Amino acid sequence: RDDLAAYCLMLADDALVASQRLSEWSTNAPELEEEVALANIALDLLGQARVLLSRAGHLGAAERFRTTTMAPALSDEDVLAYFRDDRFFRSVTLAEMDLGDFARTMAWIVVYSSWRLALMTGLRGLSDPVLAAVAAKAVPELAYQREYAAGWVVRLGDGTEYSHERMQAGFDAVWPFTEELFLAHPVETRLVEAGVAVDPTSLRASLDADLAQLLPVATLSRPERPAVGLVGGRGGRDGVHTEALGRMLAIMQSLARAHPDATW
Amino acid sequence: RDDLAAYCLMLADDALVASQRLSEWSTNAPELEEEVALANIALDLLGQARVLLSRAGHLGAAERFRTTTMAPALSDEDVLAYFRDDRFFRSVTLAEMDLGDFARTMAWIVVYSSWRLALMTGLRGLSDPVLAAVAAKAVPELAYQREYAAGWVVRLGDGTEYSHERMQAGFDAVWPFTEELFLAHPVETRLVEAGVAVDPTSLRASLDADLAQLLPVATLSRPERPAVGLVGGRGGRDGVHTEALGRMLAIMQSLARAHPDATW
Amino acid sequence: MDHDDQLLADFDATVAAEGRIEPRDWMPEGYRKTLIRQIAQHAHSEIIGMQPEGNWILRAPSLRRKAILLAKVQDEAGHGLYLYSATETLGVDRTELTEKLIDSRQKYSSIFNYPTLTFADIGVIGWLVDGAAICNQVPLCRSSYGPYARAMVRICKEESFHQRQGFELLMTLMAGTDAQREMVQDAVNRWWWPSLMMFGPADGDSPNTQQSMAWRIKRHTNDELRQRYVDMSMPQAEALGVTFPDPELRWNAERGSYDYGEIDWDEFTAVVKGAGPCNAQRLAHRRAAHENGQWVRDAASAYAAKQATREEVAA
Amino acid sequence: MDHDDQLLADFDATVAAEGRIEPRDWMPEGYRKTLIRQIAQHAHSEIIGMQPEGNWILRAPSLRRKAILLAKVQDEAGHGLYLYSATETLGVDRTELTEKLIDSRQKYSSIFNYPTLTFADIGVIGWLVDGAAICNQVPLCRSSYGPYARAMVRICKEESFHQRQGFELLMTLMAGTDAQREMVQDAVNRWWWPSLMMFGPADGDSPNTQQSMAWRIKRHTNDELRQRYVDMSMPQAEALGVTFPDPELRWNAERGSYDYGEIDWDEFTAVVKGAGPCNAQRLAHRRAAHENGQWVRDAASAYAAKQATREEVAA
Repeated sequence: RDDLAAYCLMLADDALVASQRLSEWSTNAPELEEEVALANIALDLLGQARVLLSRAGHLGAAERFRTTTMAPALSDEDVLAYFRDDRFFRSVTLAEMDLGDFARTMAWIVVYSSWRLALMTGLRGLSDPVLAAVAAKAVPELAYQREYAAGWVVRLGDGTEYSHERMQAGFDAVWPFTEELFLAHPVETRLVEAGVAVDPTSLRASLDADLAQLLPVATLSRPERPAVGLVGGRGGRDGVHTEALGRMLAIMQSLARAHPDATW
Repeated sequence: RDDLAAYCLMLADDALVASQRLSEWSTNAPELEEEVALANIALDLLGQARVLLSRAGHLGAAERFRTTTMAPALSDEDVLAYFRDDRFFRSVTLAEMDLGDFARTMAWIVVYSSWRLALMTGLRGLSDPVLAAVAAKAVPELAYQREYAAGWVVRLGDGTEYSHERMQAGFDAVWPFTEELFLAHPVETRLVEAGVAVDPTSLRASLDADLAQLLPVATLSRPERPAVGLVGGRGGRDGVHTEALGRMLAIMQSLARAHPDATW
Repeated sequence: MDHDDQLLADFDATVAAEGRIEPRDWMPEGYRKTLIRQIAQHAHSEIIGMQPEGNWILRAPSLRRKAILLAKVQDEAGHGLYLYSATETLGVDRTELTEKLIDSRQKYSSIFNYPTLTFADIGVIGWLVDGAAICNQVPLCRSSYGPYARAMVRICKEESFHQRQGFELLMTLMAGTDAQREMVQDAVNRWWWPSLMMFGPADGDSPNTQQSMAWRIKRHTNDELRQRYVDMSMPQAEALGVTFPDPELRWNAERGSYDYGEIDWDEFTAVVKGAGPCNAQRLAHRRAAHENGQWVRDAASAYAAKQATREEVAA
Repeated sequence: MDHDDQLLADFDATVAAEGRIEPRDWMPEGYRKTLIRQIAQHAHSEIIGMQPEGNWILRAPSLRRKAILLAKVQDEAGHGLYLYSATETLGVDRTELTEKLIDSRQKYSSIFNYPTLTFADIGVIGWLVDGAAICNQVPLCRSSYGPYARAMVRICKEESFHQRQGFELLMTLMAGTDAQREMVQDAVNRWWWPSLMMFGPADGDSPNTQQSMAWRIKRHTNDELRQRYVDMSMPQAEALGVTFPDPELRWNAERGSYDYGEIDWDEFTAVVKGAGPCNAQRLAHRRAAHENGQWVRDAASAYAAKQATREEVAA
């Protein structure tokens, strides 16, 4: 039960943090169509996060973060989203990286959605009915995200000389965060044995295949950058994040925390 | 007593908010000498803010912001800096404006320090001994700030064509926020009559004179931009700020508010 | 009667009979220009209007409210898209209009030159600002220009939804903590007068109204719409438990309407002329987004051109 | 004995007698290069080291701590300045070294490739990281190269001050709430091993040590300094009430020193080679600051050139 709650948090936080990052594009996108598309992706991920956080809450994950000064009516999803410090977020560090420019964002969406699509596709067939249902809904959403961003990767990679450089730089910047996607946390390892979770080490082939198809069409090369290292063997899944997450949460949680006794 | 507390908060918040903005330059300045200089200015202003916040606290300004969940040992200056929402900050909106690039920052420092120098110079001779002491210490600090930034205004204004444009754009961006500097809040008006405060309407001549001397040397022209409007007649001194202040405080106050029961 | 006169007579007859003018139809140049100006201003308002709300997306205090706000701001981008498309049927494209916007050659609704200072502002924008927009826009669903009328039908439906969401947020806050209730009243105090200004100058100072009404581009005078808005809002304020910051606001049994105080037309004029609290900020933000996106749009064009060449070669 | 041999003999004699080599003195090319590399690496470490601490300036939880942190980061910029000046006496300028840094052709201390995750990290950096730096640097105040030795005297004085401030912050947190105490232990757990790595590879894997010691650029081996650091830190940890994450750490009465566990040299190597948690981030940040400042430096040069011309004309 604790393992399953932790696994729900991992999947939820991956989506919540990525959604928050994408929301930063609001009113800043290069075209109105991109405003709409990026908000769509942020909304889909937020939707995934909410169901998964509630599930984690049902499994007891929110209790340790509730305090006596908090409104009792505060939902589990909000307790978990707003009253956990970054050290308790279990998302991969890819999710929290600074998106930088539009090219980097597109590289990031391609990598993120390709990976999560493979994960959700696997989850759809496993034994937990709630996770399977979340996954069934998420699969077409993620397939859309991947297609959308891949379209821009091709246009920017094979557009102007300048956009080509930025698109390559975008993949170069994202690349160091991919290694962590394929590391199995002990929680995952136990749940894989129980037939409830997808083995992250099995997901690499699918991202490799997607990029092997996409990058040549976009006239880009596969990045060669060293992976971001862990801190004493611990990474995002253990709550050891990059500095970016703490700064992001400072903003995200500010208002909710200013009024712990309130619901909205 | 309430008026004097409010006046201390005005002068404190002007410095605190400006100091926080300047701190954003840390690790981002164009040269190491600028790292040192900008940190210096931020530190001077932070020092001014701390004395003034403590004074406001002695006059009772912190009490309404203390709550039962807060550590009783929390100092007045920290209660006032960290547990007030932006609607209770009494700083001018100039102080909170996004600094943007280095040129805009230099224009901003020139305007801010020229104005505050005139204010502090006036305050030095008035009857309140604490304010006079703060002012006596602040005057040489502000004079240094103004000189430092003026040096860059000249170098950038009369440097390359590109830097000239950016320097002019910097003044253009700062200009709309200057009008508010010379508005007298009712608190100020009452304290001016009591011989404790400086009349803000009297400070315009000094800024005008400084700019009339500086801008031609820097080959720049005096900006002509409409003043930022008030909201129903209310501005920063009434706690009606720009959107920038709320975002700034979300970051600044995040950690202190996460641990109201702690002191540091 | 020569050919042009005949066209004009046909146009006038169609309009008078509440018929629709379509892009392929002849229309007077003044009608076209007025429409372009009005639709462009409306489109710009949707786009600039994303900013005050966007200011709170990253800080929305619950995930449900974050989703609602994100979707609302997204809808506004969508509205901008429909409306710019409607102007395209009149022969001007989005790029041209965007440039006019960021060069201050075209306007947007002045209401968006006020800042959103608390999350209650999000509710009040939904309730009052969208409410006022709906009063203005519902009659436009019967605009004589077909593409505009059709865009407005869709937009009004979504705006009503947004308005209900805003009101629901405020109801929640009013049922919440003291701090939340204070936030709501404070937001109402700041937005009430600007929302009244959304209907434009008083009828006596609105010289273009008569022509626009004759063309069925506009269907009611500014003051008529403003009165309707006041009458609609008062019972809602009572239901919420908030007051409007106007001591002269009271029921006039004789008129069957609410009387209200004098609008600060100096403030209105200042904001329209660019001296509002956020004019410079809003335009600078929009300009930066546009300029920062230039290389992306350039790349898309370059790619499209390459693809066209490749297809030609392949053919 | 020819002239060059004579110069070398004089140099060796000066160094052996604990004399100082000054910029005007002859020195072997290897000595110069080793010094440049070492001082540059030290300067880069000061500059990159501003980032992990800078991460908390805007969020420092009290104004007093904000002032202390701001001043500390400022001091580090100052240290960078002295050290780059010392390299200038050896014939290389700051611009060149900055470019080598951002192109990864020169290194900086690997410790700064770890993230600061809580405010307790600020205290632990002061206590452990500055503590280790001081162990490394105090002997350098007697470096054979004069400008470097003099810079180190000043730097060490300030570093000791920073270390005391860090320790004082941790004492305060340990006397605070449970959450604060947990924060401290968590930060110690993350920084302890990386701080041991600050002394570089084990003596057996440090081939340049002997030459550097002969030149009096270095005065103790890595392992000697590391042991001194462990011995110094243990009683401090006890005073604070924290533990180090090393089950093998225990007093060895025979040696009169603490034994400690094996360092994860794979992690060390990975971080040195660019695969630490923050290598890419730190360099990208420094590169962005440098590139964003290019137009400012260009303007300053252009202005200086104009002024020089004007003075010439006036003369």
